[in-house]
Amino acid sequence: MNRLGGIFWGLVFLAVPVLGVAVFAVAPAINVWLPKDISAHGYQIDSLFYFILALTGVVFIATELLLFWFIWKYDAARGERKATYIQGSHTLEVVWTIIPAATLLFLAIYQMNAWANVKMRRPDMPPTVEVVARQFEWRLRYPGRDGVLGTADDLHLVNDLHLPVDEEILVQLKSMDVLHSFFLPNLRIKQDAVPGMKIPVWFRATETGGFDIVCAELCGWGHYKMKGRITFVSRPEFDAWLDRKYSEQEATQPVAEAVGEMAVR
Amino acid sequence: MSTVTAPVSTEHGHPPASQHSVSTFLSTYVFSKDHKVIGLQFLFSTLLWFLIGGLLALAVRWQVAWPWSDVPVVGKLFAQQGGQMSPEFYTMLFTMHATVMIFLVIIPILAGAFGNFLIPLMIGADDMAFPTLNMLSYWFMWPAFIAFGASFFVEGGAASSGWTSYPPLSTNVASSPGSGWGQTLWLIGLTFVGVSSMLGSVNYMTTIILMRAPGMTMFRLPMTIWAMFITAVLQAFALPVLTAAGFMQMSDRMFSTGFFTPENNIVNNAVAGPGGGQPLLWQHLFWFYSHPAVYIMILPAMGMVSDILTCFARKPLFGYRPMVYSIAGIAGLGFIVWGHHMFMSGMNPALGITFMVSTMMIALPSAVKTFNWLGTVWGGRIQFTTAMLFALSFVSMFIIGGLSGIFMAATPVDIFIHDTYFIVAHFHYVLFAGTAMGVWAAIYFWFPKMFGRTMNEFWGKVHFFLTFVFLNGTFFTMHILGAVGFPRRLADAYHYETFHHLQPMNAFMTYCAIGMVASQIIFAVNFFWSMFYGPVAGRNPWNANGLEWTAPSPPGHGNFDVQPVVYRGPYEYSVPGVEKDHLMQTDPPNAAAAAAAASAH
Amino acid sequence: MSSPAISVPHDHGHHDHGHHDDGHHDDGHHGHLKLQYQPGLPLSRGKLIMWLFLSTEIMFFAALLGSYIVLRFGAAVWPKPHHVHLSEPIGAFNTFVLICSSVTVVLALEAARANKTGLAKFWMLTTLLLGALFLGVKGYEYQAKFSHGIYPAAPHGRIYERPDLYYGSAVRARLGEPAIIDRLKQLDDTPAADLTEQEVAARAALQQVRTMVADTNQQAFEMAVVADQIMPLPADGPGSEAHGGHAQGINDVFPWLQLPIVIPGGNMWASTYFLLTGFHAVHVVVGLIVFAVLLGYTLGPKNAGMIENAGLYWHFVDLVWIFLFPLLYLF
Amino acid sequence: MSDHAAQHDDTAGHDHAHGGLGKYLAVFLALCVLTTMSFFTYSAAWPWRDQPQVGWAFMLAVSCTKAMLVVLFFMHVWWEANWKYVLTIPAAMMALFLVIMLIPDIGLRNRMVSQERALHMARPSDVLLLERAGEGGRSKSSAH
Ligand code: HEA
Ligand code: HEA
Ligand code: CUA
Ligand SMILES: [Cu+2]
Repeated sequence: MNRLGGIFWGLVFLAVPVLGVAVFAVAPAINVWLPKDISAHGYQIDSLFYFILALTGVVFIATELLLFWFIWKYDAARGERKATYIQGSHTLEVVWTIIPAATLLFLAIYQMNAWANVKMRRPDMPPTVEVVARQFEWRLRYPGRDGVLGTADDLHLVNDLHLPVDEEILVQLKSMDVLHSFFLPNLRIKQDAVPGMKIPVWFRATETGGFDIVCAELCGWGHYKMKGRITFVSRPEFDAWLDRKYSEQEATQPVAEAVGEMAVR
Repeated sequence: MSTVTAPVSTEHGHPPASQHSVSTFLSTYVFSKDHKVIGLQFLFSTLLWFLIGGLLALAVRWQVAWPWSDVPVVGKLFAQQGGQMSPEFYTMLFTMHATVMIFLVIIPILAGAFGNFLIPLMIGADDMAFPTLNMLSYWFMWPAFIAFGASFFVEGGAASSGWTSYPPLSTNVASSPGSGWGQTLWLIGLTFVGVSSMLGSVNYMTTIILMRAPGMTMFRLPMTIWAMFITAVLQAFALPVLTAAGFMQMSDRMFSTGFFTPENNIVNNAVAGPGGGQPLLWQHLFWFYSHPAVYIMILPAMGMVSDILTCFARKPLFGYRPMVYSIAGIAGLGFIVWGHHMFMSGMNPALGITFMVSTMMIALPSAVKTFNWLGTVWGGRIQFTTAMLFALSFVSMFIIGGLSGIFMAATPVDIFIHDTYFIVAHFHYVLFAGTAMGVWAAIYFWFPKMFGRTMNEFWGKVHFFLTFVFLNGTFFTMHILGAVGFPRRLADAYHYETFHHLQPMNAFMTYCAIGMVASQIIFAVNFFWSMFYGPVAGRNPWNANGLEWTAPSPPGHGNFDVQPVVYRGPYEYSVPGVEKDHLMQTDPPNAAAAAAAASAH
Repeated sequence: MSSPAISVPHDHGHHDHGHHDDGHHDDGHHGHLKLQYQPGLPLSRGKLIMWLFLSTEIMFFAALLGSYIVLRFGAAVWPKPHHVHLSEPIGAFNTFVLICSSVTVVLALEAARANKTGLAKFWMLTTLLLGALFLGVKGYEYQAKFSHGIYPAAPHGRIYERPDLYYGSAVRARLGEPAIIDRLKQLDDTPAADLTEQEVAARAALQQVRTMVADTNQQAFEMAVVADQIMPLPADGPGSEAHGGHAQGINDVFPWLQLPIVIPGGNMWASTYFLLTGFHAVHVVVGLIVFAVLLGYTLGPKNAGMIENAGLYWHFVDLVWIFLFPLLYLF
Repeated sequence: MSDHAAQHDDTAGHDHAHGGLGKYLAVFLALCVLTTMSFFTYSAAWPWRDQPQVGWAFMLAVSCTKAMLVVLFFMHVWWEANWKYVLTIPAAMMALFLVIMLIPDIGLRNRMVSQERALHMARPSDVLLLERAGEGGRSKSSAH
């Protein structure tokens, strides 16, 4: 193997951390990055993401650079030196077990709070809306004028979820048929809908606007097109919208009734 | 250095050749009980499936980059809509891509091909403990090959509920219209893969425990053998659970039992069956196997890479015992982390926390391994053979794949990135950039032992370079796609506002994937050409020191022409005060004898 | 490497002669060296692999049993054994049969080791017969379930979970099948004198059921009465007489009726019961095949290892049953 | 099979001294007695008739004892080295762990149950209903 071999391969391996970091540096600039966060809790998730990115980034750069350095430096073509005969080092083993252990343990404990906020500390309130996933649409049920879900005056809609901004929302998530996943990229929410289970999902939006509802669990051939929209509006607008939808439903009662039947059964 | 080659081996190989040639041909090459032949049978079968899996991946990539555009060349074959892919076909594609890659390529190539070929040779045995069982473990793969292969051609097409096969999608025939046999064949195939692996694993354990050469204590075993041993333990304990779950799913499909369906499960406006069960039960049982399985899919590669790194760094393995313990640690912890695939599944979130903590902890033994590999390369005399390049890239790529695992292990972050391309990036880095690179390293490294000839180094390096570049081009980009939340398993995601601008990026990845598959032509040609015309290799072309290198290349029936006796550990490279830069495991302890042995070579 | 220079350093005692004297392999032997091995564990390959195999079997049954346990104890209602025509004495008898067979197989081993080949054969044959007896009893039990319509099957078994509207319409649907209508007409036309007392009563009950389900506006209690007439659930708790302890329903008197039945929790019960006992039975069948093969050998000390391994497997099958019996029959 | 067949049990020597008809018969009797003991929970003398859990625990204890007897004596573990525990104990532990981890999601699945599911699920009240129907209905038609 000639001298060029070591240099060349060293550079190839050096390209990994260099280009790797470059990709992550460029990505936000070309808008291939975390979508805009409009939730009250999302910053916790994003900052944890950045924290882990920094942590793993350091480990990544350090280890890849070491690898490059060793490849560069210890190329056999560099002189007729014998390899160092070393079986290992007890101290080193301890060091590189303890340090990652401490880091990871810290990470594990540090994140528990964010997790609990999103999945465990369920707000004590009746559901704002029920979302029932079904091949391949999102069926929505608002409590109607009496404010109670499961009564005759419930409002039934499909795929078009409107919610008030700046308010705690509790979604009751269900599925009729197979698994689906209620994914709101802009709210950092994802929860599988499981047939036979009713799963609470809560969040609070801080901005108005329309956003995607994505189905993130394979649910059959139409999985790719199981798209919904979630729209956040101010409370008055929301009430007005609700009223309008409600009268629309009343005008077409029989149809809506049938839809309702399906959703419950 | 002696160059005792093929002639010797044939002499030892098949003595009764002259008597009845047809039955000998069958018993030597087809129904052979010789571990080497079985290993090669596994190798050829899995490489063939690797090709199929790679082509399926290309079809997947095609659709992701240019949804609904006519598929070139093969488009007419599945002409549902005149060369255009249907969405259900897309679901079959990635399901079968993953199934083929995992169950017919990576697992059998590691345990089946290299496990079979290397275990007896590296521990100094003449064969496996139970050659007939060993043969059966290969032949039990065939029903699986046939079942998976046939599933493309049955009514309604192949299985289409992902390789994870979550019910009720998978159990409920009505939920994917027309899917009568595909999923059932998938389950049948899985059962046979399971039986095959189980037969293999108990056999390997028995062989490694009882058939080591004199002096080959457990802590003189090469890392490859340790890895194979612990992989076998993992398989033996984890696989039966999947087999049991598979039977339950089959019964749900065929007898409408309801292990995995709740009451009143309405699919396509019809109640599916009595129900009474719970979809999460499948997920738990599946991941109880399939998480340990991801380590089944990487530990042997880790072991082989350790051996290759030491050989071409001409250095002892840094921290042999910690390396052994960390493999055992990965295996042990591997059994208690399966829930990290289910953080968003509706699993009890408190349970999620326990799984998160254990998942974080499993990075520790991996850290130990990574740092010890770096320690091994440090201060070495690195020879840049193709095998070494692949081994180095294994380390480099495994770090990337492993670190992305930390993001997902963090439950809050996983809320966002679960089921996005971030996950796809993660597991292709560990599976393809990790294990497959390790497998290539092993192929280039042990090829001389398998066929008595070395592969072409120049073309090997070209193959390495192209694969390395294209794989990073394909898979590294997936991380940032995942950061946008780009969901996996979607035939077309560009109609979402959030993702509509990502098509050019996907096109880039597809170009790279095409390049990656195309580069394998170089490998295939090199492989077959070298089998017949490569430079003849001696017993020990790399000056390595394991037992397998004391046997002829390729070894004859019974493997060894001299009783191997082991006097030292497997990594005695560059021992100070010894003239030779490596001491074989069989080299007697005193220096004089070592020198004598050196000159005898 | 100069081979004569190397001599094997130690004598490795009795257990590492370990070369496989595999019959199929023998002809290849003259070709190659007989290798010697480092002492590993003090046991033969056959025994080691059998124990390893049994460890995998532990996990297999752990998955099945574990699923059963969580499915069962998570269910709101689980049928009592009597609800599903499960008979404890029959189960206990089968337990006894398996225990006996476990004893006979060790006796076969002892006899073989003592070179009493005839005796060994006798015990082996006894084991085989006991195993077959176990299967026979199992088959009889299955038959009892099937004949009552207790099985999960596509598209529907005959088990309904609750006496509700769906159940009512299922009974109505069954009664409305053309073949059944004919039989019913025939039954209605039969003079009472041609029927047994029991049949007359059942016919009256059937009449009641038919009117009750015909009315589409039934109450839950009425459906419960219908279900009770078709196949009554014994109200008595444990301790009552076993099979047959329940009153005869219409389905029992007129087996051709095959009306849907109500067993709360019955579907999941049937699923798990057949799953667990089915896979256990498959293991028994495998064991029987092994014993049948072994009977072809001379059962002397030379083959004691084989008997021991087959025995280990058989004891494991027994072991699984030891847990299945209380979990399925007594809990 | 032929592979197994090839294995002459060279360790047989260890076992010859042990076992023996008497011991096996004793174990056999113990097993029979234990099996019968499981039925004790059904007898009138059993004090915890309204707490089935106690009976279950008792029966499981009996089963475990039986299992131990079979493993120790019939499977010869009593007379042999402890290495077998190296395999079976981890397997048993993993099996137990699996079951424990299944409890929250499957064992307690009714905590998160949806109304649609609950509506179609059998309930204890159904059993009561059926039992009541049994008493009333059967006395009316008096099939017996
Ligand atoms: C060979 C296969 C393999 C391997 C080795 C791994 C290794 C790991 N995996 Fe991966 N994984 C898969 C294959 C694999 N995985 C597959 C196939 C899937 C998807 C299945 C599907 O859904 O289809 C998956 C999915 C998956 C998920 C689920 C994601 C989701 O669906 O939401 C998670 C979550 O925790 C995870 C975590 C991890 C972790 C923590 C490791 C760890 O073992 C990694 C440890 C290694 C390192 C961390 C790097 C080296 C260490 C250092 C350099 C030390 C310093 C590091 C720190 C201090 C951080 N994996
Ligand atoms: C070992 C596992 C493995 C391997 C090697 C690969 C390899 C590849 N995979 Fe895949 N993949 C999975 C396992 C694997 N994958 C899994 C588990 C999933 C999840 C599925 C699911 O969601 O259910 C997945 C899903 C998946 C997706 C996501 C689909 C989706 O979610 O919509 C994509 C998309 O890009 C993809 C692409 C690729 C590509 C381009 C390759 C390329 O690297 C392929 C390159 C192929 C080759 C290089 C072939 C080489 C051929 C030879 C070497 C043979 C030579 C022949 C002779 C000598 C005879 N894979
Ligand atoms: Cu719904 Cu995917
Ligand atoms: Cu995992």
